Amino acid sequence: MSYAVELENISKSFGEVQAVKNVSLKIRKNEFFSLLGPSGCGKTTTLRIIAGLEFPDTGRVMLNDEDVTDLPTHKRNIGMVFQTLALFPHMNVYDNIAFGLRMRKVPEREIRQRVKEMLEIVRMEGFEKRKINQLSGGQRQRVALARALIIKPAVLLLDEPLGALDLKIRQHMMVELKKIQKEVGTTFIYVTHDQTEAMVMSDRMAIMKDGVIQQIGSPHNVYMRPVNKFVALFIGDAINFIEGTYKDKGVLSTDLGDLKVPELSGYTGKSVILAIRPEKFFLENNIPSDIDNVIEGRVIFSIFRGSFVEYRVELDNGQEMVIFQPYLVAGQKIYEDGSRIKIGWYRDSAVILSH
Amino acid sequence: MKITDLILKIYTVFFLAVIYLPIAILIFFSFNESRSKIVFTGFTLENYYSLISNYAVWDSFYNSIWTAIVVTVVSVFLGIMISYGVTRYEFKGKNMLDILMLIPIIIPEIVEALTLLVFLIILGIRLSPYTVIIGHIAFDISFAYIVIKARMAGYDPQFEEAARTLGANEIQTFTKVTLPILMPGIVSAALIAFLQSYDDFIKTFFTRPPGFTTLPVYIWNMASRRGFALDLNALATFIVVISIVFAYVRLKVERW
Amino acid sequence: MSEADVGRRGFLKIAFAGATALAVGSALGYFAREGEVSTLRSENEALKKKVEELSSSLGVEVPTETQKNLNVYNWTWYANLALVDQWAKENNVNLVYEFFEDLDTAITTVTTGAANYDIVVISDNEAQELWNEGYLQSIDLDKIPNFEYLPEGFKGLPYDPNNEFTVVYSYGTTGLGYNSDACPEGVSKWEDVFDVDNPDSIIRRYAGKVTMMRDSSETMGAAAIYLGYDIDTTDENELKNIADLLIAQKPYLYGYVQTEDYMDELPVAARYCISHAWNGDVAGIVYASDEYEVYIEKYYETVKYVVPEEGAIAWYDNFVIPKNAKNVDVAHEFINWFLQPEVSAIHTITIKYPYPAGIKYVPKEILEDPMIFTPEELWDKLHIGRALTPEEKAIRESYWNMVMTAT
Amino acid sequence: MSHRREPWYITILDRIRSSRRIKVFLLVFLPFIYLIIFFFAPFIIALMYSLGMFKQVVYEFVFQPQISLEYYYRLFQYPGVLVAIQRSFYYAILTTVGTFLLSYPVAYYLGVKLPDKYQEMVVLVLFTPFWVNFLLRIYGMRFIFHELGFLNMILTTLGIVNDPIKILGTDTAVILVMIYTYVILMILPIYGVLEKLDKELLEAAATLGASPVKTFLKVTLPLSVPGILAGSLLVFIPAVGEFVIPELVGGANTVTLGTVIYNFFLRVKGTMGWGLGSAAGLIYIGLILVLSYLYIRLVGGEIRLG
Repeated sequence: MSYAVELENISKSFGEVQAVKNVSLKIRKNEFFSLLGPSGCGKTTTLRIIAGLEFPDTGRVMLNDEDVTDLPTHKRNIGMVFQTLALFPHMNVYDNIAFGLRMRKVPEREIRQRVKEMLEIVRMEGFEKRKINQLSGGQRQRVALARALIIKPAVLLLDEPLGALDLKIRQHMMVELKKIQKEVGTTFIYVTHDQTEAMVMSDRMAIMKDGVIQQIGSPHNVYMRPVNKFVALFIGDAINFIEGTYKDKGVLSTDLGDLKVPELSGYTGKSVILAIRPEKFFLENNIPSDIDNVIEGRVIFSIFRGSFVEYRVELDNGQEMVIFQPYLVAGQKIYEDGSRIKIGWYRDSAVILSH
Repeated sequence: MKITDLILKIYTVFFLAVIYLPIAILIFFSFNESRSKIVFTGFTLENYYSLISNYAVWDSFYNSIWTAIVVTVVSVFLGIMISYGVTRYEFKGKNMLDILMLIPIIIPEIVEALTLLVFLIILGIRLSPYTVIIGHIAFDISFAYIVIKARMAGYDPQFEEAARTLGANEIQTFTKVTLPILMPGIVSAALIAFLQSYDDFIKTFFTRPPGFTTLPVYIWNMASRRGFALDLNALATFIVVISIVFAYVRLKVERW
Repeated sequence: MSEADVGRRGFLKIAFAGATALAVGSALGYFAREGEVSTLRSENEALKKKVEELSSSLGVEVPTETQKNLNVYNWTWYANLALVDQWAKENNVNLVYEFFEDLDTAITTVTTGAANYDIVVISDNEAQELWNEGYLQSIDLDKIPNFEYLPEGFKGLPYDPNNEFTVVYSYGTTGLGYNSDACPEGVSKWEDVFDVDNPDSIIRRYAGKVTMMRDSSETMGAAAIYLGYDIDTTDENELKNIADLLIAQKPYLYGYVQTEDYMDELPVAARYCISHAWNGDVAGIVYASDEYEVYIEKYYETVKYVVPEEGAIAWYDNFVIPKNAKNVDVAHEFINWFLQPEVSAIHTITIKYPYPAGIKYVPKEILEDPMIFTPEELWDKLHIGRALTPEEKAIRESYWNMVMTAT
Repeated sequence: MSHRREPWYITILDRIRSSRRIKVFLLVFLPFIYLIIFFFAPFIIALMYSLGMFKQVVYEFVFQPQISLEYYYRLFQYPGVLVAIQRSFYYAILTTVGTFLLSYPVAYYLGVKLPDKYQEMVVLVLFTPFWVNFLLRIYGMRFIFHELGFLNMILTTLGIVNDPIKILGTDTAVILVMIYTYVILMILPIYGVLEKLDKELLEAAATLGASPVKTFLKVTLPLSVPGILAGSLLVFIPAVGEFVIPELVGGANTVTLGTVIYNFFLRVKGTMGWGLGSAAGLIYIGLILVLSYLYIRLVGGEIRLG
């Protein structure tokens, strides 16, 4: 199978700082791929290496099976949407979008046609003559997207383009981006520190930390099966950890007693962490009969969040757990502060992480 | 508070009046019938006619303009290069360079002019209009550098990266994106450089060849000859008018 | 044109419309010989008109031969530029005529070689020094047939006995000019401007209203004469006294000013009224000379010139051709033209410095004005500078620096 | 995608592009060489000259491998040189203080009090005279200060003085003309700072109970210090080197360092002038550099021009 982008053992340092460490990555064609991580994790550098705006110290960059490691940006067929959008302030919407085509010496007649089509795709018809500073944030976003897409890039790189937008517009734009990506079918590589954006839009994503890729997978996969504590914490709203020692046959010995956990080989006798997402718990009366683990705790406080109720529960060993309970019907019972409740979960809802 | 505001206002108006006084007097006497610049005897436009037919004035005016244009183009060009390099790249000695670039501004012109003259003479370089231009550029690069660098500091390098991802090569990126965006700073720098050169007397005076007069040198020569001609006052009026146009253009450009 | 017409009017009154120049000049000069001179200002206009008519009928034809270049470096207000420009136009010479305001600047400019001039007008001993140091080239008198018009007294002067490198330009004295309205008692001796210890002296009573020259040899020379030394003394004690005297005088001066400054100021005498000055400059003021018109009657009678009783410096200015001159032939042509008696005479009449080649055409009033033509009897107390060696100059320079920097 | 065919210069550019070092060299050091040749080299030559390393022989300057401090030694034998240096600084300090005192109220009024809609026009009005050739302006000033000029005419007409007062040729004339010439360089940066000053700060001070005078002293003035410092530098440095103004409106007793240097170079007939001039010039540069260094240490290196 051929890939849109392949990175092989890419490393890049800026002076003392090693921004990217031996990164290898294969991004499929027509995929919406996200690079996710906290600021300074090397995701933007990786993106810029794909764009040719930075050159790797070691390693190889392949675009559509072609080695472009030493090729300058303008000769790689890529599009990019920048964090600041970088719309040219001295040009109007039309000229901004037409820029890439003009650089490619496309006849003006064809440019007019393609800009028109592009404006339809991003739903910005009639804005051709507007100055950039006369546009709203969302409109600029669309123009930037149109400008990058019109050159039919092999891959579109997006560097936190939604960062500057209000929450509402951002949520709207996320869906919009996803739609446009499906419509044009271009490979998108999307850099963000916001896990929601990555979760909403990505087909697959890579989580980076300190220049190293921690995990690559679909949002579902990464959410459900984080490979380490960092990924587990970074993805999702919250997560609970319970420390213990792995005994044989899927049993974890903790100071809460033995807990049933997924059966794994090679962990016997090792000290590990059990990670459980807050929504995986059942409380009191709702605990099914075939549940694997049940423990007790005391409700510290509860927060009504609309679609669910968030509880903070103190376990007997003093550890605090976060539990989300779906709020399904009006009048559903909300456990009072200070009341003791039972908490249960299935062994497969939890993930074993090594230290 | 009101009374202090009023005093301030009156003072400011007075200040402006004083600032304008010497020029007003030049203009006033440009209409003087007699050759005196101290006693006004009657109104005439004679001085304007004689200004128009004064070949030497226009010749030196022309020299001032063309040298200033050459100086402006070269020093702004070099200024752009240096400020671009300094804002874009990290390199050893950058801070040192930044300070060295200030030196031409802080060195007194007379010292600069005379050392340049000694230098040219020692190298056996014959004085020519080009030696004048060389001297002006050495001074103006620094001004261009400072003004353009200030503009570049507020300029987002992502514009250039965006252009490159869209397929523009280095030259296209520079001409189609960098330059147009930096234009207000460049225009400002160019105006400053132009005026520095156009108004320069000391350096021109020392590095010019015989027979090459710019306007300030002409004014100096004329004034040191007997009978300071009142065409020069007429010329002052002319320059005031041009200056107002210039100042206006500059203001418009700054608000760009 | 009717030469006789003008002649019969019986006066010499050369009014200049800049365009007339040579042809007219020589014609008018011709009549000066026999014409008796009167100075009726009202007739000026009529004559001027006549001259303009003549010139327009002649027309100015610009020769088609290739353009020649000439760079002249001369004192300000020392030649009739209208006439010089006309010469350049008629001979298709691209003339660059630059001024200097003091001799020291001129010499520095000439010796650096950064700017090259084809003709420089420079004083006697300075010319000799430049020649000795190798900055001048010799002048070919064969190319200057008009040299013969110079009176014998102006050929082979002591500083250049064979006229190898100089041709006399003009001559005169350096004395004191003053305005008798502003300074009724007048000045007559160097003592008046140097005796700063005496509170009743002119300089003390007119403190801040006296100027000296910027020229080192003139100002140091004046002080030397006052102190009774040789004007070119290189004796360190004497020089020290000279410097001390000048420094003591400095607080009472308006300043060291240029020719143009005192020429503007003396008639008005608002800023100052007594100036160390050259005779011809003061004459220029007195006659309110103008390059375009001829005035033979005095205009500012109150401006006076005296050669101080103690004596004064006399000087000869000369054409010289620097070694790095490029247009040597044209330079010779220019000198030759200037020595044409009529041309020299017109210069004398308009500028009010004596240009010896034209003496015979100069009207009596001018010729007999002691301000312009230095009278014979004065020569006894006049001193002419001698050429100094570089070492001697260095000694004097050091004391002059002391004066210039003193405050 | 395939490689597009590019013209040769692009290929060269690509090679340049891949090396930061080449880029820096081309962009920064190549143009900087111009300054090295035509600005810094002359100073080296002047330095060599002042150390007696050149000898003049008929239009030629012959290098002689020697170093002597004779010119420096001689320079300080002239007591006048030190006085001239002092006087230059005296003029420059008075000019700086004068421009500051005279222009601060104007800058304050324009920057703080004047409604925004007038700003553009007033700035235009304020700056226009300074676009007129400075020599002409100085001649204009000369006409004003002349004994028969405008100022004395007014003074005598009003009966304030009986005889015209003497201004030209004195320190007063030099300082006044210098203030007139340089005042704009002081207004510019102060106005720049005051105009950008957040007016809410002043209101905040008022709500905190500060009187207008207190507000000015405790808020406005301290905040305009960067502008004042920049303006002072812009005025002070050229003022120390001023040569034309003392020459045109000064007299025998207004000799400044600029005049001394000029005299050494051009008004001295002899052999030492240039050496002395170079030495004086270098001492001068040394003083200025030390002062600028102190200034940069003080302000942090930013010189703002308007």
